[in-house]
Amino acid sequence: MGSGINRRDWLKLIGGSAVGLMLSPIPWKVLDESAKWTQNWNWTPVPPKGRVNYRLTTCTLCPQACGVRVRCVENQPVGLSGIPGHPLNNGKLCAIGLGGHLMSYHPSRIAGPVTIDAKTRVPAPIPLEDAISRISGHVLAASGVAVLDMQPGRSISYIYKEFLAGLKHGTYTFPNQTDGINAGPVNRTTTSRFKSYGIDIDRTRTIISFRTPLLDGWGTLAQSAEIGRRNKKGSKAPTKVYQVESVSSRSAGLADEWIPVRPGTEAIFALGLAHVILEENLFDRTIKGGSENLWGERSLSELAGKYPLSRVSTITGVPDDKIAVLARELANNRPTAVIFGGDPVGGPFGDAEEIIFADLNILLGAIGPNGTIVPRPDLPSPGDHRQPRVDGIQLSEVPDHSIEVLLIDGADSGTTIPWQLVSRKLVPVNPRIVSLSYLPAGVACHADYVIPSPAYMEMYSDMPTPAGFSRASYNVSVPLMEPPASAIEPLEFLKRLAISTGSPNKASICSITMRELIRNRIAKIFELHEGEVFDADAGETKSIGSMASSRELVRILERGGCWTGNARSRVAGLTYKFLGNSDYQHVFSAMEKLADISGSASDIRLLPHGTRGAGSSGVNHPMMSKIYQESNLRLPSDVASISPSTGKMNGLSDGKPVRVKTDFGQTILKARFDQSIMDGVVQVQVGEETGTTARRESLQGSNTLDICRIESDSTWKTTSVQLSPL
Amino acid sequence: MENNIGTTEPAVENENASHKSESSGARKARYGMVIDVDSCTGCGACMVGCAIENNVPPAARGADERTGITPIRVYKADNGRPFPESNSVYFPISCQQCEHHTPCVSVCPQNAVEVDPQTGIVGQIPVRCLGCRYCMTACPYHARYFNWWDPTWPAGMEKTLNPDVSPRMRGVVEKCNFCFHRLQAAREKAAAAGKTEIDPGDYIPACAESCPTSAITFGDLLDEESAVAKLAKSKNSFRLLESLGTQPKVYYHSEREWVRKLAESGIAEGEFGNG
Amino acid sequence: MGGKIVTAQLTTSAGRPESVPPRGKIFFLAGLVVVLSFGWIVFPFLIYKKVEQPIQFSHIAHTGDNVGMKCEDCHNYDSSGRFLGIPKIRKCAECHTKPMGVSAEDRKLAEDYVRPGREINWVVYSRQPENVYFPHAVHVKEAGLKCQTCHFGQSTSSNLRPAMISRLSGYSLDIFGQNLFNAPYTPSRGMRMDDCSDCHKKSGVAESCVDCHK
Amino acid sequence: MDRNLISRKLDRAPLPRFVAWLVPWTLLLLIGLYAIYLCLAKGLNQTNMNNRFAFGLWIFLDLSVIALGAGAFFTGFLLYILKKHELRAVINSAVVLGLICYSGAVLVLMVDVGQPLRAWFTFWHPNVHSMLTEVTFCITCYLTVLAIEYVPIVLRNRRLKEVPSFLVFEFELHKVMPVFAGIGTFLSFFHQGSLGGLYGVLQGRPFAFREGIAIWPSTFFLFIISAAAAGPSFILLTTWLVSKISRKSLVKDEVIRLLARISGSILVFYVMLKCIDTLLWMNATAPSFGLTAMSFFAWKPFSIWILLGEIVAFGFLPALILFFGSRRLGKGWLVFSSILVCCGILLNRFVMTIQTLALPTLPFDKFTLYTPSWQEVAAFLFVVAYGVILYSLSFRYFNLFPHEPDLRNGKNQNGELVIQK
Repeated sequence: MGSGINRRDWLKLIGGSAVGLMLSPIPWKVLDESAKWTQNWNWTPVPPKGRVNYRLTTCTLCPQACGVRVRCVENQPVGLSGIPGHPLNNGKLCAIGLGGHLMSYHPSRIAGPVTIDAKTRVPAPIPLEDAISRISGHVLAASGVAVLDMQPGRSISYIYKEFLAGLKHGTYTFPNQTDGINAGPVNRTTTSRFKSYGIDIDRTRTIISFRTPLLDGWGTLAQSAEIGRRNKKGSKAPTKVYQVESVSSRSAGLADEWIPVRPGTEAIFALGLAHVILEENLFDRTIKGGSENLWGERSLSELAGKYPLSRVSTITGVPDDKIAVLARELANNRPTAVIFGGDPVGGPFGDAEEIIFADLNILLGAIGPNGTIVPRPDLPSPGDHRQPRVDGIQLSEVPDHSIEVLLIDGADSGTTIPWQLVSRKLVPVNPRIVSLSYLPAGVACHADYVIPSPAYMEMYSDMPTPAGFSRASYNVSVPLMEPPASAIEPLEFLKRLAISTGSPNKASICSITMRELIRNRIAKIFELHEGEVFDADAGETKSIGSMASSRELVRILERGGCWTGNARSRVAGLTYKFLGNSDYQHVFSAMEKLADISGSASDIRLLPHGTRGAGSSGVNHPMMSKIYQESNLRLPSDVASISPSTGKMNGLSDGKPVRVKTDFGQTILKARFDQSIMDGVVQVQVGEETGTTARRESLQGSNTLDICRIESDSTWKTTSVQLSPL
Repeated sequence: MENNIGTTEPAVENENASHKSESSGARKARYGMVIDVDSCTGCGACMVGCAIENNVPPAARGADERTGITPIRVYKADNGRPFPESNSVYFPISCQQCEHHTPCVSVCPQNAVEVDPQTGIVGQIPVRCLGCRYCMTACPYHARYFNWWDPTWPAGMEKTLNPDVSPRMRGVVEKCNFCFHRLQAAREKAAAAGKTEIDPGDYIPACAESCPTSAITFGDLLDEESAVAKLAKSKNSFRLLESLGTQPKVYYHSEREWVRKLAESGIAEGEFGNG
Repeated sequence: MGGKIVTAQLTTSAGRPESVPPRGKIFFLAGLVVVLSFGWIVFPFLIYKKVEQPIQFSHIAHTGDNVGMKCEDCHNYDSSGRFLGIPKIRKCAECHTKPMGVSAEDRKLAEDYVRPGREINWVVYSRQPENVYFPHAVHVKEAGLKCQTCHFGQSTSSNLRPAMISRLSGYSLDIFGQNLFNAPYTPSRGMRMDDCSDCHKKSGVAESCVDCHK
Repeated sequence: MDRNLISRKLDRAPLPRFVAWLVPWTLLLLIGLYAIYLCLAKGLNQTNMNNRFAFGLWIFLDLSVIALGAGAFFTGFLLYILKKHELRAVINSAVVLGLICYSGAVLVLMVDVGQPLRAWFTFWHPNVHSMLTEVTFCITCYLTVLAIEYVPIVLRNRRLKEVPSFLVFEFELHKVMPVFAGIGTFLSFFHQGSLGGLYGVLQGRPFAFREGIAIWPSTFFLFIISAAAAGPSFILLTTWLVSKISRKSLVKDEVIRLLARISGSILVFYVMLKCIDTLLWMNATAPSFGLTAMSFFAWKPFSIWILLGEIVAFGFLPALILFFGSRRLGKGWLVFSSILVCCGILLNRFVMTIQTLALPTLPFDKFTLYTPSWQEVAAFLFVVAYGVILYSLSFRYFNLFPHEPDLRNGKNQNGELVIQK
């Protein structure tokens, strides 16, 4: 033990080293460096650096066609904002538009062509060639082929028509126009024959809205913001807004007055207003002359006569004196506009109802020489030979079980339609559904084949006039990002299909690119020699007249510009047909039906509704999690809002799951008690689903609309339900 | 407690900044905003615009409204009346940029939070933060957010990050700083053009820029001529929890009396889960 | 209790004669010296890795009299006053489409980079952490600082020294603040946090963290 | 080996029994270790804390153990400064307890912060205005002091004693112990106080905010005093527990009663101050925010009872029992009321941490609650297990209770702590 190193020596050695260590930089440096390391973790992404530039385009995520200013780093979009001064959105974007450039990176984006197993709904990749040949096989074998164009009026829409024209039984169809004011009812109740109408906000002093998200992004962003501005206390040109709906929507909350009517009784309420206006001779004097079915037998007055205020009040649940007061308000604060529909989820009104709303418009002088509802010319087609050979029809007008092969265009319509509405048009035994979309969302979830299209900002596209806008407008969206190799443009797909089906129009279809197509259309617009164009680069507006050639127009439109046609003079010298062209009985009975539906006060009614900018597909860019998941700002589509009393009556408790059952199925939702909601009403906000930042493995496309009753007139305003706790 | 911020010289009474030198060349500013809650439709564009601008990642798997990160968050408040008298209002709440007794500044153990004497903007330095979260307990507006997860973006989406903002790492606190990087960019632009003053038009935070109804008015409260200063002085403008005396530089504006009352009422009263 | 101590000492001193103290000291010192020298001489070289530049670029060859370029000729700003840093290859391509001299580097540039249009990934000595914000426009155009104030002889350097990159933090040695035992280097000063704050204090500008940290 | 480590003067349970006793605690320790690993590796998403409950179980734990650990500094203070020599009987045990509590607290803090590797920034760039800075500095220093105070206890181990230099060292240390006790006391005063200040300064949390003297809110002083009151009670409690478990009489009866008396008298003082403070807060502080104090208690499940409970049931009741009964009443009473005292402290720290955060501040804000995740609980239990194990080892191999041998040899018949079954 004396010689050699013993334990104590070791201790000494260690002691010395310990002291040395403390006096050396080692521990301190490591301490410091490790702290720096936490600031520089290689798994925290580093933003790309480079030259910053701005590019301009148009948003295609819904029909509102907002002008977009894109901030790019080395041409990679990193941030979006609206283009100031743009006629349609005046420098603003909605929550979805702000993240449009993120759509390309959505975790659920479809990587390549897939077939989807009918049962499991699990997608399996398939080579494009096989997909095309299979699909063309189906097309050739089919006796009924249809294209469901989610956003009609685009240049590609004409190619769809052209393709269909080459088939024996081709049908071009599109979702029912529901947005605020549409041509159907106006043209049915007047001798006016324009294809579309808009609202002249600047003239309007009073707006009564039947379930239109008026202050919530309706029409164009600029328009909606403008209404909001006028609607506020102390504004220069005040516009009063009355919101008639059963849903306690955001517009209802912001309007001057929210008139909550019992579910589905909006038209009856309108009839009540008409009743007062007729009774008290408050209607617009200009209609005195040529008008049918206003007085006497089989007339609006007779119909209104069936609905005295007392009855209207019992049906709608609005006190009768209130109805009378409102009617006088509307009549005395003209110009007034009646707008209806446009809830992105709630669906359209039936034609009978639309006729009543149109009548109210006529009575208030909104459609007429000094009206607020103004006709709007159509945009020219991309070329004469592409004039539609097949006429488009609304989805509701397509005969049931007539479609064997359905092509669904993946464009974002901003509205959601129940799958039943589509499926009832399909043949009962294995129909083939092809979806051209880049996300497994919306109706695409029901497809047998999904052909991934380029995302927004990845392809040329054009945007026709958004609903409600008082003039014709035209915008172009240009590609700012490389689409993934797997993505295939709808036009490209049609070309392949035209070839493999040996379509007689294949030559014409294959002869053109999207860009040429759009440029042709711009040339046609230029030939109109009317209207003006907003130059986003210069931030100024030029008249078309001042331009030398269409080339300049092309340049401007391809850089976020916006063409707007002249304002049309209001229609004069019209004859009004107050019960429309259809047989009057139809209107009478439809109203009676509504009266019955809402008759039983005891039953509970399901009200699906949506918020603007909630997207139609149910899958939005990942950053929407801020609104749906990381805050309670908006309700995801699995929440059922109920008034506390209704909830308790049905043995539910706040925050607990509830079984919502209709005659058409059932779904499990999360009950949410909200005292702002009418008794006997279940409000479900269809739109974003929770956790869509995560990748979807299977394409289950079910939402609450699937259990709604679809009426014979293709409406689904309200459905009777039973609630029970789980 | 007096609420005279913006109208008089606030930096004097700001103990967090007063010890700093006042010697810088540029004019002293007090940036603030007035949010017109009557115009707010609760659409959430500000929340999304902010998140994208500031490289806030989308929700991590499992994140919810209490663990998510929303530097500006829109709260819904209602008048507590049942249908049909019920009425609601939306309050977009970002960091309120308290001018006085700034609650989060004095508590931070390692000077990761401070009030910038030049602009009055409360700055948070994530790389200095050790994640003790004391500042979060100190903030009465719940305007501070903790990175419970490593920030992650869907594959490829990191290409869309804003180069002017550095992403935060897991385990630190972050909050709104009025898009300070935009002020920096404006200064840079001015400097390059040989100017000492920035063009006010060049500096506007992402939330204000993206608000579809222009409910947010932003600017320098010390500039008597600015729209924000005028609006802040309106009799219908108010601030949240004024009685705490923190003198926020974010004002709210409403013509509706019940809304103003609601904000005055200070702490909510009632039973578990209401409010 | 005290008694115990005494006995204890007796036993030990009896057990092991005075060989104990020196022996112990030696071991103690041995440990001390070994660790100290390792810590001060070897360790610093261990945690930094030398990173060579892809190309030996000579500033003086460009800024010297025969060419006489200015810094801004290559390192310039974009329209919004944003500094663009080290130029992209397209800048070099303006002159170096084919080798201009005889040097190997010169050929390498022309053949390996300019022709294929490949970017040169330089190792930037002054690369700041992601959280640092440094506006060149404000410093150069507004404050009127010379490039040399921070970049020293870079403009006249004839070759590029290898960069020292920390294996732990991944940061360049040149940007270290005055931190714990930053030994044994004295790297070219001018880009450390303390250098910034010193200058800022002197000229009395930008007093708060957010001015330089994003 | 084990045998020769144990002092001859003490008899300890045979090794197998001792090991058997350690096994469950070690298991707990390992589970906790895994939980801690999860939190450090994956981040704090492993906990159930959230942006509203930025502080949770762990901070509550820290506040509590540090309050209970106060026994170490306060006993040291009484013994070395005020020369209360009877307390020499428990000082070692007190020091070990203190060391356990403080090291445990620091350990949990390191897991609690989001960036442990940067924790040292607080020393490098301290913000002198922050109570947390004060806490960090004092606790770190005091932990060092405790470690130093622990050394002589270790050195007096039977084997280590054989190393003469150790013995000398221990002897020297002993002489300077009063100095350390002094420093310890000073430091403790500050961080105990700062922990109270932590909440008292929260301008934004009217429920916790308190007016104060100079830079210190009243909670600063209340925490010091409450800790001083709880410390002796905790020592009393642990001593009793240990003697129960080890079936040995460890200290003389007087010591127990003395501890009770000290705890009692301070508690009386504390409760009075607490009442005054509460009244001030209700009638001056809260109204100055335009709030009625009662509005804070309107929220279920926290009602006014939590306040009354804290002051009466866990305040006055034990205070009076200990103060007046410390001489007469049976030890059962003393133990019982010292349990009350400790619970009182826990409740107080709970209210300050959890209730403060649960209460809404914004008008349209919700009252929220939070339940810890298993990782949090496990980490919590880790500290408990660690404490038990460290104490058990110290109790076995070091002489924590100097009088234990004499009591064992039955030298003094009267006054030993006899446990009646």
